[in-house]
Amino acid sequence: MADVPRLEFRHIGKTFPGVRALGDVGFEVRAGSVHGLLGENGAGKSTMMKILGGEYIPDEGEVAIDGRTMHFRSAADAIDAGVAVIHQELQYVPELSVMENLLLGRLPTRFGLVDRRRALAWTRERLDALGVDLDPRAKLKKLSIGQRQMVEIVKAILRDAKILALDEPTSSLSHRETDVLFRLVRDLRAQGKAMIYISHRMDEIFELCDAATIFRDGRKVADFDTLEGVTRDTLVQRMVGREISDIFGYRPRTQGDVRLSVEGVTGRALPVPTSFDVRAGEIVGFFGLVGAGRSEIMRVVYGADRRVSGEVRVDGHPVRPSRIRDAIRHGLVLCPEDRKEEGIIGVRSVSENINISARRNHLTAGLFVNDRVEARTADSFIERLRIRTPHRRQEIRLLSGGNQQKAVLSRWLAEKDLRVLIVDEPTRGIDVGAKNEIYNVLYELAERGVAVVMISSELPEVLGVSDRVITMCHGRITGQFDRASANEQNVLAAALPEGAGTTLPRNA
Amino acid sequence: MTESNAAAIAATRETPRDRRRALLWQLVDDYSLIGIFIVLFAVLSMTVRYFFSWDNVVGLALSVSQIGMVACTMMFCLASRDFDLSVGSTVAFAGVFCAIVSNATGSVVIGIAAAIVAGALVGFVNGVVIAKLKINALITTLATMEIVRGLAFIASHGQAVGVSSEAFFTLGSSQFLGLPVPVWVTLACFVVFGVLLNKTIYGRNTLAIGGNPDAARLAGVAVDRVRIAIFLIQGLIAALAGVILASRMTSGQPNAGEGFELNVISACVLGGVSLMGGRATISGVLVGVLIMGTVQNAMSLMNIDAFYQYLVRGAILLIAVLVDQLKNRRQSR
Amino acid sequence: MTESNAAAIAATRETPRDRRRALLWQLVDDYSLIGIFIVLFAVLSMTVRYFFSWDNVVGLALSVSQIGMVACTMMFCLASRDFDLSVGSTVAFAGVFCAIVSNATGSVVIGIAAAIVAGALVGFVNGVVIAKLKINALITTLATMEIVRGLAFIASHGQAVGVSSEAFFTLGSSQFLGLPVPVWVTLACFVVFGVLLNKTIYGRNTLAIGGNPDAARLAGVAVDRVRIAIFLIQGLIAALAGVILASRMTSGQPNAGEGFELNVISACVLGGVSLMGGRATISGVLVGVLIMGTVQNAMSLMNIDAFYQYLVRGAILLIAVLVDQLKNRRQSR
Amino acid sequence: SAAPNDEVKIGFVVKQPEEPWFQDEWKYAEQAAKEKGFTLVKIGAPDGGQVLTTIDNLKAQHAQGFIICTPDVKLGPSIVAKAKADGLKLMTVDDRLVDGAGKPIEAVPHMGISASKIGEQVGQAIADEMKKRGWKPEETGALRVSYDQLPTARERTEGAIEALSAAGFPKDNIVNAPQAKTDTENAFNAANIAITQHPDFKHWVAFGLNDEAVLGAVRAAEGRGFSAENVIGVGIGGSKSALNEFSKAQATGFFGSVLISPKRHGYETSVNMYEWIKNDKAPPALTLTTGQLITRANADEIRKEMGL
Ligand SMILES: Nc1ncnc2c1ncn2[C@@H]1O[C@H](COP(=O)(O)OP(=O)(O)OP(=O)(O)O)[C@@H](O)[C@H]1O
Ligand SMILES: Nc1ncnc2c1ncn2[C@@H]1O[C@H](COP(=O)(O)OP(=O)(O)OP(=O)(O)O)[C@@H](O)[C@H]1O
Ligand SMILES: [Mg+2]
Ligand SMILES: [Mg+2]
Repeated sequence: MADVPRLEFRHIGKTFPGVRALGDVGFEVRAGSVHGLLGENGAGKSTMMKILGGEYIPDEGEVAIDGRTMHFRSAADAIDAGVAVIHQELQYVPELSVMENLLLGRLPTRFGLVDRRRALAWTRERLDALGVDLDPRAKLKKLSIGQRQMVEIVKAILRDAKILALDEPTSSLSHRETDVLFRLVRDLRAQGKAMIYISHRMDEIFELCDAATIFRDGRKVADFDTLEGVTRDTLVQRMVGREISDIFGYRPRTQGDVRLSVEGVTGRALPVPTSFDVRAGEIVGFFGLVGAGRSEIMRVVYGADRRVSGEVRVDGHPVRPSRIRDAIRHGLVLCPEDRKEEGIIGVRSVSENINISARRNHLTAGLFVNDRVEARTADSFIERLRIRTPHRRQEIRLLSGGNQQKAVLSRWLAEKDLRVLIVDEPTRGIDVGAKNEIYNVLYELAERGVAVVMISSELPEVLGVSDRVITMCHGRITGQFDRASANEQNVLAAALPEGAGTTLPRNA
Repeated sequence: MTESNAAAIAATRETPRDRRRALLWQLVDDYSLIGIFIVLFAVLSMTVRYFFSWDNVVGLALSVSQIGMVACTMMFCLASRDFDLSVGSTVAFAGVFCAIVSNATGSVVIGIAAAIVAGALVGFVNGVVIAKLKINALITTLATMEIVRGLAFIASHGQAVGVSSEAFFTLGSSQFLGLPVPVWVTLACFVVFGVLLNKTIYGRNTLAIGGNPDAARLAGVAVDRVRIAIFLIQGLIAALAGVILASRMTSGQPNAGEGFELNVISACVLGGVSLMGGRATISGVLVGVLIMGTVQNAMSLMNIDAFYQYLVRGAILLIAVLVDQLKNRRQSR
Repeated sequence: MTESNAAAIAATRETPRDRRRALLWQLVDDYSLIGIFIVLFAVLSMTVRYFFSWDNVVGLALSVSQIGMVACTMMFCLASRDFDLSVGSTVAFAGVFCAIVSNATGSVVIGIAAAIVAGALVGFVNGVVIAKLKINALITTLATMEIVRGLAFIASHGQAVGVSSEAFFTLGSSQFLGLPVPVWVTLACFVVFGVLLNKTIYGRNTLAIGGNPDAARLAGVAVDRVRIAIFLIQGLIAALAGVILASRMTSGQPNAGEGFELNVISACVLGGVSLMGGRATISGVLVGVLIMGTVQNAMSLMNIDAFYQYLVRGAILLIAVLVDQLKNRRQSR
Repeated sequence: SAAPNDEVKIGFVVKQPEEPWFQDEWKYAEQAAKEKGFTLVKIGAPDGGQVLTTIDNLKAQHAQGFIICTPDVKLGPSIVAKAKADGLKLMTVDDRLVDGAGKPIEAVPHMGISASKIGEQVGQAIADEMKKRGWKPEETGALRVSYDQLPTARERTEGAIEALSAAGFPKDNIVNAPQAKTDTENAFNAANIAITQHPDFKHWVAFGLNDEAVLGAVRAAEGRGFSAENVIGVGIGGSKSALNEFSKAQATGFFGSVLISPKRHGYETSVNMYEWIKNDKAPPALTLTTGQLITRANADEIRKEMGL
């Protein structure tokens, strides 16, 4: 029996109209191990997981569990076979409670009626046993994104499946929640579960995984039975097909005058006045724990949320409060953190998503959109940022997560007179190679004199890219460090709430 | 809202004052619509003559009995993010069909059973087309609305179909503990579907499907089966309403129930059922139905001109939803 | 679809056979509905006597002229994920109001202008309530549907209002290059709104809003303003349709246009406009309108029994959407 | 001026194709078509727009003339103009076209009975029956189940009121019960409320747009404990709804219905139109028919007499 892998993919192929997502891919996962799955954005990782979860039916090949060939026709089949998949796009029911989400599809009953008391008791007990701090009665829509992600993870774990797949589970988790997750994963490994772990964070792969497989362009390019002795550079090289020695590749540059000045700004969710400046050519990193209020302040600055008081200036010109269009007119733009809800317009094409704002600058006769220019713009960004799409007219929702992110970023890069760019978690869910490309784009913009604000929850990224780091905690700025003086200890200390223990974050 | 959100809120770490305030608001939110209705009812009782009399209250209950029954199932339909325009036609068809079968077989029971089976069948077809063939619910039920209405006309040759057996009329006209039977049936529907919604897996899955169909599917919920069941039950209850209506009118009428579907949907939405799915309460639907009926009843008692009744109906609809909206607005911030 | 998808597909790296197949399918997808219509038209031409005659084609065009105009704006409304049930009432009210004002002022021009302004106002109110007060579009327009219908009845005392000036009738009855003026107006609407949808920021933003309102707002789209504009224009065009209808009928009728809204929405959905927003093509809407009109026209020519017409209408609706669906199915799995 | 191929085609356009009355008209027109050997085209046109569409459609299929019961008599000028433009002969049935000033258009041959005339017959029938039963008018309420959105409906009920008043019925005892839609259930609800409002009346009479409206009122009165002896409902149309009531073992409050002969309206108009087209024999400019009251006692007999 020991020879039969718990889970085996055999010659899997899957084609979507215009896209070959997977071609003749196979690998094995053993019981009691965590198998890393790596690859660029759009390499086909999530597609593979959806096949495992019964959501897609492969065109070719098959999935085998304990040597037995399985033919999943639906998600329910996969669940029955002991498979649990945590999807990259969270799948929860916002109006229902944590308990009901956790027990979705299998609430306990008594005399045909839902036994709520038993369900609550059971949920509470299991949550305690797992060491996860969630109120089972709270509605999902009232939780933070990180908490929702935890609910998803716990939901899969509570199924007691023998195979567990986690598709980028940490992309919106805080450090503390990540620690909890890792502990859970290790426990499950000890219990003999087979697990697949997908992440773009190399350090997580090394920390958790026993073996790994690398995909590129829908094909398998490497298999590692063990990660012992494998270096980070090897993995990256196999993944992106080129050497990336220093992923941040920081380039110093000269800075100009103050471009963005924020003075005493308050919002409805931000009672404490906030002030900061960003110079032309400067990249300022905002660091804080999840919920520190970084997104909120930037949304107020941009005008997406109501500005109660304070002043925002671009090159000395005041920007009207709560007027996104005025901000854009001043060259101040924001790339939001919640890509699916606030970034992409799913049913519209890649080209539409890229051109939606910048098109106003090249109208024919001041009235009609110029399709030729728009096509050129879209194609140039698809090439420059290597957005993996069959063509610019593909609906953007059909792109992989990372490629959607690149398209949203392109939307603002296409602005003619860009002065201030605020990016909120720009590399969330983005592969190593593409991260590097995005950093280069930020540097280029800065070199052209754009003031860049980058919100990030990854400390190494903040330290590696920023000219200056600002920390926030509980809705107020708690520290400022220039590049020379910023280091993990002092930045983290400033970002943590008073009295919290200073646990060091992982290295990137 | 089965479990009070208030409890959940109270569990978060806030000052006792905050907590009390949050709790209070939650109560206001949960029961604001009921409050609105009570105020409306009280004001009308005091100002409109004959409004607050047993006769009138029974008449009011009777006038909303058909809508009430079907609103219970429409609640499920909307809660699962679907839509059903075919109920009015089903009401008419069931009445006609029941009368025809009763006459042909000489048995009222067979007639009623046949009509209810036919209604369930209509619902089943709706459900299969919508869930399996994945055709938009609005269009599907618009089509079946036409088709079923056509069948009602064809079966009856466009004429009212009388029932020869007197037994048939007792269903609609007899009383039990001072209330007419149709009102009892409606009350039973509210109890049954209230329990179904809040206390059974079927109800919880319905809300889950409406809240996020993909999540429900990925969690192994038999989404298609639940959706088909929802439509099937809706057809069945619509047929029941049709049979009771026919019994009350002592004949099956092919042009009954025109515009019925929009009234039912309005009542549900008034009662806080979200057209985006995932949100529904049985108490809300009850109040929605009652508000609709009460307004119509009061307008007639006040002898408001038929033309002005359009204005009042429209305005009431707007105001009620607006009030409900204001509370949501407060909540979301 | 401004540029053909086919061309774009050809750009991907695949075998020539794959590419040819993909290209073919893309063509089928883009133009399947047009194909369905052409087949329908050809079959009817060959089988139904008098169908393929100039008189009949003009009559058909005239019969869909009102629906066609309003379908153009309804397309925008649905594309932005909204909904408008008030158009039928607006059609009636505009006709009545135009007649009343014309008679009162003695000037047809003032009458027409007043009616169109009134229609735009109704749309504006809809838009503001929906966009600013964030009330569900279905309920809002259901309410205005009632209110505006009531206004039409009140203004006309429930009677048709004749117009004394003969000049008024030319609008509806005169011809230009062999086609009646209403048909020309409808064609103009299709051209104007087609260009608006595909070639202007307004149109593209409408689709973006329908696709994801939050994302559109953050991308700098003035979401509220666009939505209000959509409803305003819809009210305006509905009023224009009402005026033309009144002119064709030589009187403004308060009960005109009942059920009009559902016909218009059906035509749009038939034409591939998604009720989930973000997807619409003007050619699709044109074909949707034509299919609806053609089926009705052919049924009259074939002398199909009124009751069976219900069945045919329902079935056609289902089949057309089903065929359209099959192609999507192929795409998604 | 017969058609080139001698094939006569006649349109029969009605405003409410689902209504039994119009179904019957069509049935008898069809009978005429069979006997005389012409083609009958039956089209329903519930609103003004569809009337115009229908006329175009008739022209397209080379009909030579049509008979119409219009949804609104004020459509007169446009129907006349359209028929003329399309070269179609025009006759009206049931409802007579009026011009802009509200005067009947005399140039169009018409067969029918005016809505207010039918109403008057209803009112008269009620008044007669009241006298027979010896009711005191002061103790009697009259339910006017109204649907004023429809001009015909208003004229019918106004006619009934006129006849009742003429017979000495007190105007104050006439209670308006507006129905939201023209089906029985809505009539029931409207009547129920009206009865609540007037608890003092010992007897009720009821009239309305059609049999269905009156049926709803009768059911409501029954529900409120008014037995058959205390209710007089008189409908219009002599439809199945009325006949069902008459065939019940026990008499109900549904006393009678004013029956107009769909046979004459359907058959005779079609034949007239046929003669007009085929032999250029113009129909009489105006034929007025009368309604007949049918009750439990005489329904079968009168229907047989009328050839139904
Ligand atoms: N339903 C679909 N229709 C068309 N193309 C699709 C569909 N789903 C996925 N694709 C395409 O298949 C390819 C693989 O996508 P997948 O989501 O598996 O990538 P991934 O490896 O998970 O990327 P990421 O790291 O960005 O999440 C991508 O090019 C994507 O655009
Ligand atoms: N979708 C949400 N629903 C409810 N509360 C939320 C939601 N998202 C964030 N919050 C809460 O809003 C507050 C601050 O927002 P947010 O988490 O966006 O701050 P942030 O500093 O930008 O952190 P990050 O960007 O890392 O998530 C926190 O209290 C957080 O819990
Ligand atoms: Mg992925
Ligand atoms: Mg944030």
